[in-house]
Amino acid sequence: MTTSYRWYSMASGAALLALWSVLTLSGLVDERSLPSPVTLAQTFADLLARGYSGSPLWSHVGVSIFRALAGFSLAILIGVPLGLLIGRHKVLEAVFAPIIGFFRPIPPIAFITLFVFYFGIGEGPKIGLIFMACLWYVVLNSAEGVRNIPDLIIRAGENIGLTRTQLFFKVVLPAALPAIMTAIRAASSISWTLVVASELIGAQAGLGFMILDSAQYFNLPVTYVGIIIIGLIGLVWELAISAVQRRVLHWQGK
Amino acid sequence: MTTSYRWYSMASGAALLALWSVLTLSGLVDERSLPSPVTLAQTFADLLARGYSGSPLWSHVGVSIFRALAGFSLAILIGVPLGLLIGRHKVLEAVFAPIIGFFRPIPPIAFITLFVFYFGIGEGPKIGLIFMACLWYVVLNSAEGVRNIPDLIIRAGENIGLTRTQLFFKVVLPAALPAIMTAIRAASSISWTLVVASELIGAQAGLGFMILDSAQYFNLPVTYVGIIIIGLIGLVWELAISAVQRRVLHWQGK
Amino acid sequence: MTEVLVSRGLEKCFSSPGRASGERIKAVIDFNLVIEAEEIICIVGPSGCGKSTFLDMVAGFTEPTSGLLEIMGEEINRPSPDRGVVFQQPVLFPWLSVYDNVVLGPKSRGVKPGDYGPEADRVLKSVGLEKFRDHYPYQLSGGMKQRAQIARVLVAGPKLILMDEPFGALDAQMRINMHELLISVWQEYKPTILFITHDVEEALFLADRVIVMSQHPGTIARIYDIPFERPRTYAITADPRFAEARAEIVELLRAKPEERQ
Amino acid sequence: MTEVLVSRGLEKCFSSPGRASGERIKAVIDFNLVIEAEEIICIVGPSGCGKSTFLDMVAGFTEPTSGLLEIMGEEINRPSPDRGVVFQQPVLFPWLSVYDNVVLGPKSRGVKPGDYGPEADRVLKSVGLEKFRDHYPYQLSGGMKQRAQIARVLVAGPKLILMDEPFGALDAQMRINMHELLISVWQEYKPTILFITHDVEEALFLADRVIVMSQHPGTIARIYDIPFERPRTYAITADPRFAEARAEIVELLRAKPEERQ
Amino acid sequence: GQEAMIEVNYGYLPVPTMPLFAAEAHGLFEDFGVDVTLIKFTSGPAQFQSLQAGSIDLAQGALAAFYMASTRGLEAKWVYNIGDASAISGLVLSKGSSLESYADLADQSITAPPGSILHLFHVSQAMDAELDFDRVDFVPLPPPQAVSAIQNGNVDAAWLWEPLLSIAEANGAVQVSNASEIGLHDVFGLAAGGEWVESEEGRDAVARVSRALTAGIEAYEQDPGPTLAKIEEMTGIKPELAQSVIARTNWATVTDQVAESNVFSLTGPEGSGAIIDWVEDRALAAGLINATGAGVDFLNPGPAQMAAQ
Ligand SMILES: Nc1ncnc2c1ncn2[C@@H]1O[C@H](COP(=O)(O)OP(=O)(O)OP(=O)(O)O)[C@@H](O)[C@H]1O
Ligand SMILES: Nc1ncnc2c1ncn2[C@@H]1O[C@H](COP(=O)(O)OP(=O)(O)OP(=O)(O)O)[C@@H](O)[C@H]1O
Ligand SMILES: O=C([O-])O
Ligand SMILES: [Mg+2]
Ligand SMILES: [Mg+2]
Repeated sequence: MTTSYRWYSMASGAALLALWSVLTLSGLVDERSLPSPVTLAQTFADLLARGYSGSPLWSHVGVSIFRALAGFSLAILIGVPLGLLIGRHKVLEAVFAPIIGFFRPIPPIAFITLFVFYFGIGEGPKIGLIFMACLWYVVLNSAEGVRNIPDLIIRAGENIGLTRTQLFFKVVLPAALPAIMTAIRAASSISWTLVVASELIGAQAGLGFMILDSAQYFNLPVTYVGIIIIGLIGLVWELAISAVQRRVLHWQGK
Repeated sequence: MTTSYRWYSMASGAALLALWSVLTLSGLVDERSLPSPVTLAQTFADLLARGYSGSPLWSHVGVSIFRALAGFSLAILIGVPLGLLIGRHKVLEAVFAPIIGFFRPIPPIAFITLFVFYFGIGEGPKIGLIFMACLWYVVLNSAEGVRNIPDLIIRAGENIGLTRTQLFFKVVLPAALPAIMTAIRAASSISWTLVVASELIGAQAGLGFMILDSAQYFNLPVTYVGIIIIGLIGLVWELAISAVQRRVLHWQGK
Repeated sequence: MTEVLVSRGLEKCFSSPGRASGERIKAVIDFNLVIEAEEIICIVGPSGCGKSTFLDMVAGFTEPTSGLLEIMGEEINRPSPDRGVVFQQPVLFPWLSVYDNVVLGPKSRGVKPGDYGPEADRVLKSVGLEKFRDHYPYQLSGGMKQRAQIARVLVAGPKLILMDEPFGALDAQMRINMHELLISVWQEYKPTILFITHDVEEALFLADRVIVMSQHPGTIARIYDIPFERPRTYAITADPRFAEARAEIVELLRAKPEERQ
Repeated sequence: MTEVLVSRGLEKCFSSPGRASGERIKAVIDFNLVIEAEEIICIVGPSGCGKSTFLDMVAGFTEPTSGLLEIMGEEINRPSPDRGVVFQQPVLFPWLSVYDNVVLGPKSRGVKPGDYGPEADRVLKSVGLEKFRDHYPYQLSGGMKQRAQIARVLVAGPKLILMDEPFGALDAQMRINMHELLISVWQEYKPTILFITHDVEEALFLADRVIVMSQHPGTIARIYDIPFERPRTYAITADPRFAEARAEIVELLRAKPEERQ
Repeated sequence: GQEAMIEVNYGYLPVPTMPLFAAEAHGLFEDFGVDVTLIKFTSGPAQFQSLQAGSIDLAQGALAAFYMASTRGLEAKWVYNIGDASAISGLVLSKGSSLESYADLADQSITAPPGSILHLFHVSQAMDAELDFDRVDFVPLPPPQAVSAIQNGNVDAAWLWEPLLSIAEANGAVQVSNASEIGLHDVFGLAAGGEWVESEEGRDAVARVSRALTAGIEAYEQDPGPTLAKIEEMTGIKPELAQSVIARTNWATVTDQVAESNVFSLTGPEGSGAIIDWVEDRALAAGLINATGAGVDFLNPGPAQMAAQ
């Protein structure tokens, strides 16, 4: 956006903030229904100083990020190689098709109760849920990435005399990288989306826990602060992955 | 996939089914931990005959589909025009940027408790949750679709003498249609994913309710049957939208 | 003869995004040209010399910075089917059949089906697409798409047809076919044509006059009158005068490799 | 003279997916050709006549259905840098710099940096890319990409260079520059070249012999010896013998419009 | 009989609440002039927000849970005691646990639904064992997750009610005590939206519901079949288990609510007011609530008095 349009954004953002402040601070809207910006700031300060439910704020943030990262990383570690294999070998693709075809359309949240039943309420099922939600994206996009590599670029690799192994590591892998990065980006966003859901599984800490728990006690300001923190981290996370993507794929130009 | 590879898929599908049957029917795995295919078939027959929690099975299916469709349709109805506007007018884009930028990165599930607080447990918050999850996709993709329309095709429209209104309806809209259909497709899949989450909001019927409720008292067969039905509907839904997309966009060729 | 297009002292500047905001690039300066009715004018010139910039002003897509630009004595200030454009890329509306692409213009301008229908059939026949009227663009070859564009332009009975490297993306043989087609269309409709190309041979084969543009500044360097009689056949390419003109223009145009990178 | 490539009774069939499974398309039949060292052979022919099919067999990308195909007396059975290919599309590895694109082959074959390094510098200089060795493909123009492909092929010291419409996607002026480049590379390295093109003029300018292929069946229709001395300059295009050969081949090639759709 | 039907949204838990399901099975709600819609929840606290938002008019749960919530802003009044579930509310240990008393629970993990009576039982027992509750790792979980947590060894001990108690035992957990043995009251009943119950319609509605529930007890005694079938339909609990749970629970009638000396009394000195004092005392000491609540003002005996007439 050019600078001139930025002003419109700032104006509309400021207008919303002003409306919210006026409504809540004037008492037109009951503070118990909608906390004012001031209350949220105080709540945030309080959470920083005293934590929530016995844990400091940073540990709620940390544990949520840990869960998302763990599920996400596992999905990448397992999903990318699996996807590359499936994309290169039609037999493997056919063998895995029924499994992926069956599990992929099921919303991950549907598995929450089963995960609790089988694995209890530890970190395992939480990370497992996030892992599972990311996995199919990563597998399918990596496979698609390999499948979409132009024949010509493979031929170019053969033509300069690469062996099969060299062809895989020096041509197939880098050529599939843009698709893999797209998968990683989608998975990173899914993993953060699923963090709240995963904390429906008997969590004792985490931002998802914080907003679910505080709402139970009508502690609306904490719920709001929690949601805002989740949103901000989601945004930063996205920007970070985009930056990584741009850097890794610098050779794509803009 | 060509016919020859189909055999591999069928073989791997059959092998999984056989493994599952042998494990459960032989008693190697306790029926209470993993219901056998036979138990699931019986459970399904029973659900068909007697329903679940006082409602017939079709009404659980119907209410879930209704919620997904309602949230999804609302998101299309509001999101597509909004997206088209934003994509065409940089000022509007700038005005909406802070709102979208703030809400989009927040996982919809994070709003569950607030929705319950403000709107209770009726259909409103459930549909609202699904709507909200779909909306950003639809708005952003439609806007992107309009923005990516090649200048040349707009020029071609101007060149044959179209008025501004004609240009919008006869060129801009159809040219953005592929992007809009992509958004619709993504939103349809999101809406079904969110149905289970929405039924965390005090639902008394629906497939999500069924699997959440049955798991409470460890009625695993019902949970499994519910998950399978959700998966199958998700699959059929996807195929249907793809078919619609192919038909509407037949002019894209294959 | 009627003066279809008159350009006098025409100039077009762009503010360059990279540089200091005050600085501007002069893409076209001091462009003086009169195109007579039924003429085919070809413009050749190095990449970036301002050919498209000129054509876009004639089409009404962009406004001149200064100077006079008139079509049939009227100032040009917006796009119009009077000045139908054939783009290099096959810019058809992919969601419309060939026929609907051709009639969208007249239909939207309120022409009656009884009028535009027969006219569309006629132009489709002229460009050899009568059997493909119900095909969609994705079902056409590159050459057929360009013919459909030509039909879309012809159906409006334009005062001037603008073609910006219309056959540049086609292979050599397809290009030969398109040249013959264009010659036959011209025989039938006698339109006035402004044609931009990189291909000197193409220009020589088609044009009554070839305008060679220079770069820095982007303006007319020379105008060649091409003496061959119409209707022309490919035999003229073997004429020594053809080869001579060709060699001369190529020499004039040849850029040093460094400049072309 | 050394016989670099020998093709005798070469035939290639494809099973056509559309038709009954038994039925097969004969893409190339009875293809007899001997290419001598340092020759530049150009193949022209209508689209779909089997030019690429032949080249792909020579490259080792596909196997002949029957017949003999030998490089320096050895049967061809897989791709090798001995038969370096310059593709029409700029098939560079986009994640590697120009230099790394050029050296990937020798490096992977275990050639020592001390050997491939200077050689890569030499070929990059020959194609005029010495200043662009650290650029990535997206930063290059179309012509520069093709030059990089040529460098990648040259660095392996190939027995035969295969070029499938390498300049087909470039504009006319860029093409002229590339022709001059190719001529100068030939002067320096004297490689044997098999060159496919649609552009008759290009073929006449570059080739020692022009092979004209016919379609249905896809085989050699005629072979022209091109008498011009090397090193050639663009002046020969003004030679009447050039125009004559050109007209003759174009006439031979001209497809009826219906066949071209 | 002659007055118009009143619509009531009634939040319930999937436990064998005999009077409720008997009234539903025998059509008693209609007989008494209320059109009841039953809405299922997983725990008492799960209903707080719905009650607050007005999605439900009546919420069924433990007196203690709703009282504690009222000190945190829940605008509700306690209007009816359905029964005392102390005999079916117990402490279980995960399989193989060697714990014997609360004194051993230091540094161990225990679970209960947060803010529930079961939570308070843990607190109370710890206080009685002179164990600092801060030294216990308290894991708040909704009841079904608590069972899985016990089963998978994520926690060492849990307070559970039937039927989860039986399910946990079937899966290897060990029950060590139940609330009635220790003399703890797990009184459960109905909370109503504060404003609604002050209105004439609300008071009438609750009175009618109260009568129907009382009539349900009689209907069950005459013929348990329809009630047990209804329980299975609405909660998934098998009739045998439901029957045994019902037999171990103390059920209250309308008259009990207004009797002077009855544990279920909304007015008398030994009734609900005394339980509330006990709750407030323990909950405050343990930091479960951080303000004194409305005390006996939380009780609204109006509808019950009306029903008893
Ligand atoms: N919208 C624009 N903004 C800024 N500069 C522009 C713009 N359009 C064209 N230019 C510049 O004006 C000059 C002429 O461009 P133009 O496209 O007319 O060249 P051309 O002769 O058509 O080239 P080609 O043969 O490559 O099509 C170039 O230097 C170009 O960079
Ligand atoms: N893999 C394949 N399977 C089936 N048919 C093929 C295959 N490759 C080529 N053909 C067919 O073989 C014939 C020759 O094709 P080829 O690509 O060699 O033509 P060409 O002369 O290179 O054409 P162009 O000038 O368009 O590049 C065509 O009819 C083509 O359809
Ligand atoms: O009502 C309770 O869940 O304590
Ligand atoms: Mg141009
Ligand atoms: Mg080819």
